Amino acid sequence: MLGAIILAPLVGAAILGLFGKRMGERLIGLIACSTVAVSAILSFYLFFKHHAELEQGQKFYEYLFTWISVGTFRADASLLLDSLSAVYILFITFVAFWIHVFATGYMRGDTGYWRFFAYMNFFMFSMLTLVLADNFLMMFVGWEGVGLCSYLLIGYYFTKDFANDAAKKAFIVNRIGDFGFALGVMLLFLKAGTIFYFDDPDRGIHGAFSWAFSQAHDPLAWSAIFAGGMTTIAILLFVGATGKSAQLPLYVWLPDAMAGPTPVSALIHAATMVTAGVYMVARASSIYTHAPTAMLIMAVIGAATALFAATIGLAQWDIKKVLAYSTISQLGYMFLACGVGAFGAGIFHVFTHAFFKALLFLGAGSVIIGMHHEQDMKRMGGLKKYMPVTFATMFVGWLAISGVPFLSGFFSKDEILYRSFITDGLPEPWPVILWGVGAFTALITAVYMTRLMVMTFWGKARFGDAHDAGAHGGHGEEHGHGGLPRESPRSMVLPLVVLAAGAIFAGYLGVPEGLSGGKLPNYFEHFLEPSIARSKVPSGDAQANGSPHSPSGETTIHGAVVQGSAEVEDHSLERMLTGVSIIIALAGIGMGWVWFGRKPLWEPPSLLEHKYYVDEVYDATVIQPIKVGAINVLWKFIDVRIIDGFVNGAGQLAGLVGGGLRHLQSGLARSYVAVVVLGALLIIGYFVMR
Amino acid sequence: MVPLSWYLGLSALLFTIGAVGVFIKRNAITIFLSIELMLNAVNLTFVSLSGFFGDVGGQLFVFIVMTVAAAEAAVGLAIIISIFRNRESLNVDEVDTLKL
Amino acid sequence: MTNLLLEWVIKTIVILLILVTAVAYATLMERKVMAWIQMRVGPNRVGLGKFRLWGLMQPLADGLKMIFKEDIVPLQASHWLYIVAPALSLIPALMTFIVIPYGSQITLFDHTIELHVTRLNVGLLYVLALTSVGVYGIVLAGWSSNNKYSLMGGLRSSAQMISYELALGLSIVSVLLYTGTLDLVEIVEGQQGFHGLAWNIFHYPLLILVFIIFYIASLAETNRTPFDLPEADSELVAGYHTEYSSMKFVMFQMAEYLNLITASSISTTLFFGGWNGPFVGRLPLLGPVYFTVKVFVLIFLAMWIRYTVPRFRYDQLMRFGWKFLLPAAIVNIIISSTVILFMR
Amino acid sequence: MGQEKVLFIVFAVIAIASALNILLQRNPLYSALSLIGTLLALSALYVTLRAEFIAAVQIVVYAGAIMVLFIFVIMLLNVPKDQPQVEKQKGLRYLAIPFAGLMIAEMFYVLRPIRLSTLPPVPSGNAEQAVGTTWSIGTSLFTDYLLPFEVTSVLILMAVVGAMVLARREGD
Repeated sequence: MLGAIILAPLVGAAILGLFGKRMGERLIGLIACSTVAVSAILSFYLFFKHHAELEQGQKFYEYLFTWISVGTFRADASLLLDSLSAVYILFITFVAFWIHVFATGYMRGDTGYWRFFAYMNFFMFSMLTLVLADNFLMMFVGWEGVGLCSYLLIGYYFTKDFANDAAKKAFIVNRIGDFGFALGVMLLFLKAGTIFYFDDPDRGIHGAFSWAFSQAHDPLAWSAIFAGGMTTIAILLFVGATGKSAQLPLYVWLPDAMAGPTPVSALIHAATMVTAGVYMVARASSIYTHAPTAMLIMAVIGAATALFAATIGLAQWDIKKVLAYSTISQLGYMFLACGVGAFGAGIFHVFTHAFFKALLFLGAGSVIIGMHHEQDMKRMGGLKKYMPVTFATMFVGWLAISGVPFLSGFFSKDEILYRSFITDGLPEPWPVILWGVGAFTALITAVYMTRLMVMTFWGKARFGDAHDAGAHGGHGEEHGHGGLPRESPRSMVLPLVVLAAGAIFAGYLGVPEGLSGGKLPNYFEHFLEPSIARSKVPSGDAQANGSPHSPSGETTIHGAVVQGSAEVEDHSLERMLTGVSIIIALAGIGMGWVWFGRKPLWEPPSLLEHKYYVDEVYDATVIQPIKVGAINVLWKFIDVRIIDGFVNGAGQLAGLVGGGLRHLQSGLARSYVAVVVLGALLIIGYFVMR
Repeated sequence: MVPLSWYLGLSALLFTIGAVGVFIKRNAITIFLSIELMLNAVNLTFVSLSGFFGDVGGQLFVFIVMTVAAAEAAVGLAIIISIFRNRESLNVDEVDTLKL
Repeated sequence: MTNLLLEWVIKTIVILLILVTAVAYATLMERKVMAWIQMRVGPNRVGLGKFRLWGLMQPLADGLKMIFKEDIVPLQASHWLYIVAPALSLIPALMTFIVIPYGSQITLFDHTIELHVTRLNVGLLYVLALTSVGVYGIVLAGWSSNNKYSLMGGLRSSAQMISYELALGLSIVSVLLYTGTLDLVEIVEGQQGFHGLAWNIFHYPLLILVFIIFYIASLAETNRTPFDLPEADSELVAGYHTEYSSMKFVMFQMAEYLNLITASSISTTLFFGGWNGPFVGRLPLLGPVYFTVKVFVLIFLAMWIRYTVPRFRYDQLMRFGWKFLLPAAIVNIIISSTVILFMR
Repeated sequence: MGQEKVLFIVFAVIAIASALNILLQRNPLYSALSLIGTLLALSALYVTLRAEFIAAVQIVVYAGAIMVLFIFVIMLLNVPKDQPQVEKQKGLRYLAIPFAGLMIAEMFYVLRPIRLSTLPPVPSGNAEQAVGTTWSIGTSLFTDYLLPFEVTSVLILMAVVGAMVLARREGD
């Protein structure tokens, strides 16, 4: 069954890749959507059939074949379904299905229709492999597969230079992260002797996580990073996550990745692939909980990324770029959650974010199509009356991401902020700092999202006026005459509505107990508990009993004890912080509304508009030195002198030897016979004389 | 009865004659014939050992050698024909450029 | 031991004499059949003194004539091969007969005599081996004459024989599948029952197809019209025996008719019950009679075909052999083995 | 001297004489005919070794098919006699003698200790199934040696295709 889930999209990809060129658009769309639908239906079926067992922590394996077995190293092609991967495949296949549906409309008339859907299906295969793998090497296969698909789809418009450049940038930056990931897996194997996640007695497999549990906690110290132990593994894996999930300092590829078609941005660069890093960190939570240094670094980087990207997002004019920075920022929140030990909250945010960010991207795609391929917000405005459904659904997404109460984003973001405030895994004063950064970021988030909405849907219509956009004048003339904006076709609107519903209601699966007073069970986190390691107090062994900092029983994510004490806990702190969050969100929206409602074309500080000049800094500090070194050292010295010298020398040597040996190869059959006979005689003679 | 060693000795002689033929003849067809002679000498060894040891395997081997010889003759003669077409000669000492 | 040897010698000599006589009268028969088919009378003059005897003495006269002809060896011919070639073509044709049974057994002077010279457990393979060796006479005759027509005849002959030998051998395989033995004596004995009429061709009706393939292939093997390209007189003068005269020519002619007789005998043995016929169990002497009659019926069939069907063109001949006869034989094997599989 | 030994010597002499004749003849056709002589003599020797099937197949396949093919090609090419006789390595001709001597010496040295002189008795009662009969060869061929048999058929197929490709003229 699990095999069928990952294979269905692969079959679709194979069919489309091999025969798609001769198919019609309807058939291609049908195949692409139906294979993903198969995966989705199977995922839901498995989930509802087994959710009780999954909640108990049972794991379902599906062994396909032994992939590599060398010495003690073993890697199986085998799949694992536990509560974590179950959650992932549910929302991946669900969101992906609707994005596929959306794409059938969005890509209409494109010459590479079949190619697009072949890549998309292959992406689904890779992503599901990543999620369902039961060892790190299989995960790495999926990891690289999604990277490949990302590359292919970013560079989908391969006739355009900027798309190719963006694709290459994404690939190369990801390569840095992947290298870290691979090193981490190798080190893990070296230390643990296995790359499987869990024990599986049926196959006689020892899991890396049970090894991790048997180890002592690393100390919270810089030296631990370089000690080659658990912390080093965790840091290396986190390097991989920063690449894939676009965290500082490797986030630079994601904004450029918007060069791909919008459904790609929605599926790969918002909802699924970029959250693979969070998935991996949550999956390896047993390792992270033993490496507090890595947790601290992860939390700080997450928070920093969130703030950093949010501020850049304030100053972008391209509607997709705004969303891209927003994605980076939200990913930062997720890592912040993981870093403070709230893995469940992080995954919950992944889950809700998948809905509202996919919704926002698809809405943006709908706007772009409606505007006849215009992405610049300067040339939008007043679209509300032209695209009512798009507006309505994006409105939902806007409120959800801004943290307006009772929408999905509110619950998950609030949970993260609360957890970072009360975390006991980090030394003082980090929890407060992290909470502060997170809260401030929430404010900025609300502001820039309001800016986006205001510039796009409210105010004066700025399209059709070619002289308005200054530098983009020529651009406007090309596209500006396509007539008035109009609402998108039904195949695009329907996914928007479905995802909007998701953005509203997804949050109710995981309402924090503090808010509901325990009336509503936090179903989501209970479900995830068995798959995620418990965050541990670094100083003591009082793992099971709450923590001194926490007024709440939910300070740690672990199960039984928390439940036992939860009922008597006081939720006042949590409720107070929630109130602060609500105020922040409403304040952000209000600020944005007032400011940008009045001056929608307000020029932001150039530092922000140029993204803190990070690309320029990277160019100067990393790329130029590499280029200079490559040209002067690698090319002109090593390649020309040494390697070519070796190659040419080898060639000349071979020429010399051949010149000598040529006389043996006379072409005269009889001399060959003479040699053969001589050899035979010698061999027989050897055996005779022996 | 005829001792086994007589058969094997005859086989050895025939094989040597075949080998000498490959050595000293220059006509490609004659060389080919000498090779066939060597194959037959080996066949004789197989058949005689098969007979004396009462094991049918040797004769099966001969059977297969014959089919291989047939295949070899087909390909070999085709090569000889195409060489002759190109060079008007069957002298192996003239065909030494390692190409047609 | 000596008794047995004596028996062999006597049987061999008798067979040889009978065969030579049969060949002689086969030529006469050929001329008569040809004449009748062409609405003529044919040779009817040569008799004993005043008795014409429907020209029965014609073969004798022909033989005498040929013996007294001048024996020519071309100057540029490869002398030794030129002389050996006719013998090479005659001897295998004669040798075939030692394995063909022409009767069950008769008692003569208190001595039971098996009516076949010898029995081999690979009898049929022996026949095939001799058939395939028989081509050398023709090929070498063609080559040694140092005459382009002869050479062409020899080349055509060797190609034709290799091609049709495959169909011949493969069609026999179907028969072997039914009989389960290579021994000709056993094959004939297997066809005894039902008053001597349990012939293979009645017993296994599928063998009719096999027989047709076999007969066509053996006509080609014996270089009979419509497969007489090696001696096609309109193209190659007289083919491989253009240069031959006198007794050497006679030997080629004899070999040709002997091959025809052999092919007919094998057909009889394999398909038509050999010496079997009604009452042969009670009266063993009937065996050779039945056998002879059957053989001559088949020979008549060959002559009938010869004077009815035009000659193939060379490429048609090859195409027919490789693209029709051979596949047909293979299909037959498949069908036969399937049938046998279900019969058991 | 027993009957078998006489037979052996007769056929052995024929075989060796024919084999030597292959080398002595200048015309490949005569060489080919000599080889046929060797083949026939060997076939007779096979019969003395109770390998009737192989003996018959030897004639059918070797003498009847392979050698006919050789002769066909020799006649088809019909190489003119006045060809220049280029010989690029004259030394080989003289090297052949010591090599041959050494080879024979070695082989007879190996054969020296072999003492076996009687064929195993034919199992009474089932002479049909003794080693060397069609039955025994067919049975082994289609049971124990089925794979080699099938592989051989593939080999022949390849040879047929190869021969076709090699021998056809350009543009045929």
